[in-house]
Amino acid sequence: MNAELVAWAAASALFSIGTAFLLLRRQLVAMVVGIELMVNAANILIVFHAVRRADPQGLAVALLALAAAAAEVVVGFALILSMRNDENEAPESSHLRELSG
Amino acid sequence: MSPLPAAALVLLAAPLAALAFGFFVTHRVRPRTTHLPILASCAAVAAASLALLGGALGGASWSGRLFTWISAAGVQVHFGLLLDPLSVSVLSMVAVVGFLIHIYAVGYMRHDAAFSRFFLYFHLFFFAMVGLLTSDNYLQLYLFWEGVGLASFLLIGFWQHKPTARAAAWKAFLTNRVGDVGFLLAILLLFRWTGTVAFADLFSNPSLLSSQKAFIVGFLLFWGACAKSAQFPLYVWLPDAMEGPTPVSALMHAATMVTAGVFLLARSYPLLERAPGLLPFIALVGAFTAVWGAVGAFFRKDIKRILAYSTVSHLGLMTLGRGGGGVFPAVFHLIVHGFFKAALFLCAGNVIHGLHDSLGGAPTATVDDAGGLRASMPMTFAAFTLGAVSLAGVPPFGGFWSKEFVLAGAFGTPALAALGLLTALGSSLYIGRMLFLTFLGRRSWQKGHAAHAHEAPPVMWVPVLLLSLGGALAGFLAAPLARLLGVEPHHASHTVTALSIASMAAGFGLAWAAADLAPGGEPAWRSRHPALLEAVESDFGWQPFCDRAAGAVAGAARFLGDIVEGSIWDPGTEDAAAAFPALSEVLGRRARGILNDYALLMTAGAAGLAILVSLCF
Amino acid sequence: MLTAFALCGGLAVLFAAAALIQKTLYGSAMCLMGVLLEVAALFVLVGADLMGFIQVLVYAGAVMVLIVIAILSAPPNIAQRWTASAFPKPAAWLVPLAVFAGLASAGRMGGLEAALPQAGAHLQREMAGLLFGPWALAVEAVGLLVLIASLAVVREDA
Amino acid sequence: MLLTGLWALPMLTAPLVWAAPSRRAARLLALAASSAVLLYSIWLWGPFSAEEGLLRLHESGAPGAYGLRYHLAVDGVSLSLCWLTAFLSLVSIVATWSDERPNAYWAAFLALEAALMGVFLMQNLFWFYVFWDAALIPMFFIIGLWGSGNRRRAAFKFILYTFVGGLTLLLGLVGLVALHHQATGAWTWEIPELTRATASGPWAPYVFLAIAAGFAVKVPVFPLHNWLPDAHTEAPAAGSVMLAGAMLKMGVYGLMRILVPAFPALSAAALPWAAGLGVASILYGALCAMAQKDLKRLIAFTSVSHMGFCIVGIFSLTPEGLSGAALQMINHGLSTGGLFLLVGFLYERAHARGLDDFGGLAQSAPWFAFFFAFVMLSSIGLPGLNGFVGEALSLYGLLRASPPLAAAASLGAVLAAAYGLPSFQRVFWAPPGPASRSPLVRDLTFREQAVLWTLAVPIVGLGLFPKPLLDLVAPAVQSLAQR
Repeated sequence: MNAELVAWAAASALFSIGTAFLLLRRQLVAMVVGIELMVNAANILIVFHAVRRADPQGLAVALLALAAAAAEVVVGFALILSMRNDENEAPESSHLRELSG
Repeated sequence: MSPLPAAALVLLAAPLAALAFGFFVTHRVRPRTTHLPILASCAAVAAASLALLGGALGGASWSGRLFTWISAAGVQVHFGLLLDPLSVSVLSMVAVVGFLIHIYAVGYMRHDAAFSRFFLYFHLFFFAMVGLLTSDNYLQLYLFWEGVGLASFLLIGFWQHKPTARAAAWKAFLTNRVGDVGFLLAILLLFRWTGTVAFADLFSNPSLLSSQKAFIVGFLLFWGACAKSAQFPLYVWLPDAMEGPTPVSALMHAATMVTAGVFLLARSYPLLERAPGLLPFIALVGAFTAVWGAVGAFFRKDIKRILAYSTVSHLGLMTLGRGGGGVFPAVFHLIVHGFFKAALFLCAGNVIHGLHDSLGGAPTATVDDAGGLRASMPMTFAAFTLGAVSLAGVPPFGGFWSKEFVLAGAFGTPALAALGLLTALGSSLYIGRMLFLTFLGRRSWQKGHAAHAHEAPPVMWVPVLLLSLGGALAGFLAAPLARLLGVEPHHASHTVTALSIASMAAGFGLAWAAADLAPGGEPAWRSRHPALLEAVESDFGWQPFCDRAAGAVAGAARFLGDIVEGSIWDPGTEDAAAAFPALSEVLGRRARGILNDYALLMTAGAAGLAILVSLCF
Repeated sequence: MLTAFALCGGLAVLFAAAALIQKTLYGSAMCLMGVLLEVAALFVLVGADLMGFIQVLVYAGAVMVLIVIAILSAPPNIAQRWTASAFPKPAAWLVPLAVFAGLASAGRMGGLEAALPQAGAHLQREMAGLLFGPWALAVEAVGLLVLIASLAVVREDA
Repeated sequence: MLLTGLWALPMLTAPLVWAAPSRRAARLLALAASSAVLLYSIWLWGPFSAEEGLLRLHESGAPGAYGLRYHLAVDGVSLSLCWLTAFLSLVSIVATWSDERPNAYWAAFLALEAALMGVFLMQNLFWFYVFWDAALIPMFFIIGLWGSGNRRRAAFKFILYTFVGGLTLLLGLVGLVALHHQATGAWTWEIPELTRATASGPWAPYVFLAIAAGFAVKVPVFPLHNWLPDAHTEAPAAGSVMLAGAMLKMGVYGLMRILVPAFPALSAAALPWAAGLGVASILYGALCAMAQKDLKRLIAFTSVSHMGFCIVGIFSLTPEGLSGAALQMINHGLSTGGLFLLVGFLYERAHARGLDDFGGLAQSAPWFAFFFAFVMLSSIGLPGLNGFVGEALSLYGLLRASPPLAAAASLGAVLAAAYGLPSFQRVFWAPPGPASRSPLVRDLTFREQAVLWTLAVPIVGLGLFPKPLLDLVAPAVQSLAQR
């Protein structure tokens, strides 16, 4: 078994599952979940390689990415909640169909 | 070779100046006087060429370069004049005959509204021919060759209102172009194989061309000459070409146009000689054309058409002479023929002119319209008779001598000899028939018509008489011409002479028998064989075949221009363009504004791009 | 150690797959939590303890709470899981597969080292030094971002 | 700064013309500018002949990133094309003088002139392409705004077709630059450098094809010609003159300047195909012209036929053929330009251009007949007038390269007689048609005659004394043929 192979495989699988969320799931919340999965996949690789190279910069970047992802989730949910004008339905991707502005 | 004398420059400068003056000045200011500068130019050219002829008889010949025409790498062409015995002798005939026809035209065209325009075209024709004869290389000759074609187009179609004239003009130009393509290819091949088209370079060095290459070039040149000189496959334009005014026919048949091809062959003789088998082939084509033309002439009724076919026949004789016996018989016959054919055509013009009222202004007449004109048109009758006996080869008139030389050359081959004798018989047959029907016989034209035939004014019969005298006495030119060309003429044996005289006499006899002099009546043999007459009328199907070939090309053009363009290319490109809006319509229906779809497309695109990049590197 | 690492990675993938096919959003959220925790475990296993803790705190804690609140504030809609795409579903499934294939082939599988790397104790110290030293500006920027993001949830009418 | 003036002067004058206070002022300004450009371009012969070398009058800015550089220079071929452009621009402006055209019309012609000059002057592929596509814009408006009946459709067809051709060209040009980079490691868009090192490699044939197709659309070569008849037919007379006279030359010029020198081996290998297409253009254009009922469409198809001679001349890769092609460009500009002018004059009077609408004009308008016959004869290659020399040289080049193709091409001469003379007969000799009875059909005015005489001088001049022009293009042609 090879550590790098495991890290790559896990990250690739997580990332593509995240993509699948984004492409296939109807609810906006689930799409955000997919994005989180993708961020995590990236973070796994960053941390793994930072450790392998003993490079503190990698860890620092991963940390910042993690914080930024959290902020992004907050904004995303705020948007989702604010677009919810129909009380009877979960917010779905098909609700965002028309550009207005 | 001596440098060019002033007279040589006059040959080109005088017609050019006359044309410019006529076009810019008299044509605008006083159109009725356009003939004056042009006649002056003719006189100058005739004088200059006779002066040159005198010099040439003294053993001189001239050449000179005027300017560089085309210069691109391997193609170097200079504009120059070459006045050797050949060009000077033909030139003298052309200048003298042309001058006389010009004078005649003054009388003939006097009442035409487009008198001035006619003279400009007419002189352009003459000028192009003079240029053609004096060219010192093939490309320059080709320039004037095409110029002759252009002028013939303008003149044959001179009476633009007539559909037949327009069609004939076009036919003439087109047929000539078909021949010119061969000529042009020959010139380009000469460039490729020898690097030069100047006569002096080509002929002074026989090793420039191998015999096989000489054959190809010679054959292409002959193809070009076939069109201009109305040899068998391409003669079809000439019978129609008499749609133009009669002086045009005279000039075209005698001096300017049809002789160009014969001249080209004479000019190229050193080259043709080197090609194995080409000269016999040319002789055969010529002999065949000679008989073909004679047959055509015999059955026709239109007097100008008879003469036109007779020209075809005699051009065949010249070609036969070239193929069989070298330059001299052809050139000699060309000169003699120039005189008597011009005379005959102008006589026909006088007949048409004289019968003008009774014909109702028709531009031509048939032998049935005429008849018994000897009394009312004595001068024309005299001239015509002189021309006719000369043409038929009655000794001692001009045609007799030239035909002797041609036949002497042909007698080496039995087939050629037979065809030559047949032509001799045919010549006297058709010209005798025409002479008898037109001038002897009864006056069919008086029946039912109040008008009278009348003799032409002197301006019209004097030149004609001079021309026919020239033709009759042309036998005297044989010796000087032979000396000029530096050949020992190959005299005919007594057998040949006897045979040719016999066939000539037989021809006249048959003509007397065949021509039923009863007015207006069809001879019995004609009405008995309508199918034969029909076949001859269509030249045994050759004319309709050519028309069909032209029609097929026009049909192909319509197919491409209308159908292929209109229903393949246009819709092809326009529908291809319209496919894009249609595609966007189809794709647009897919775009329903769902976020996931956009994410899908974006991801697919990014993945595709990534794969492409990874494949490339 | 390597076996544990592989086990955690495999579990994370399993949880993610489970999240994808859950009918309810709650189910997805719970599975996601599993993924996040397994990722934290992966961090700890390579010796990046601090990253692991922060992963648990921020993701498995704060973000999960946010997700649960978001789900709670909307009515449940269990009937529809998949999107009504204009494209045929197999085509849509192909794209994530292609992404996986592309990523997997891009990585140097079985690359440099077979052994699991371990972060030395100094590495996290150096990271801290970086964050509060030369990278302070970036840290400040991210902090500001989080602050602004938190403002986003304030309702307009509040 | 000698050459910049050639394109900058019309380019800068164009907005002034557009903004001119009155139509009269606008056209006066346009006339002044185009005459100035013509005089200036002729004057350039002096400085040009004072220099040595193939490309002369170099003018270049600082090298920019990726080898982009403002670089102008001319050789004999491009200088003669600049003269042609300037001459035809002036002719078009004078010829449509009486029209009450808006300011933008005159401005568009100056813009077009500037763009064409740019194409012929630029020695940097990037700028070359910029001007190449810029030339489409004024022509699009000239056809679309001031054309006849079906102008919208024609304008869109024109711009879409030629723009797609332009994009293919762009692809090919970028490919050429990339090939050069691959071979030498340097990024450059300079035409002299790109053509010095010949491109090769597995991608070279595709790049060659893309560039050839891009230029072939503009020429146009047989299967890619379909935009031309509509555009020529619907454009206003002066627009057709510029389109046929100057714009088609861009394609031929591109072949000579870029394609052949950059890919000499491939060009030689492409000879049977390229010359075959050229011969197909000659015959197809002539046959289609025979079938046309609309004078302008007829002349448009003759353009296809004549440009075919340029193609065979170029791809013969012989100095004679290339000289012929260079000459044929100028000749075609003069004679086809002249024919379009004449038909334009006719259309102005009778608002008809069908062959059957006219007839008998030789009686009522003799000068018209004279000039039409004259220019038509030059167009069908009567020796002594300009068309012959170029055609004969191109044909000779082809004969050296491939005799059977030359024999086929020479049939074009027969077909030329078959479309040229009947159209003349129909309009001028045949019985009068509906349009020629109109009292509006008068003979040429003094202004029109003056324009045509100025065309007639080079037509005869180049027919009898083509030597100066042949000498002018000879060095360029020699260096091209030796590659």
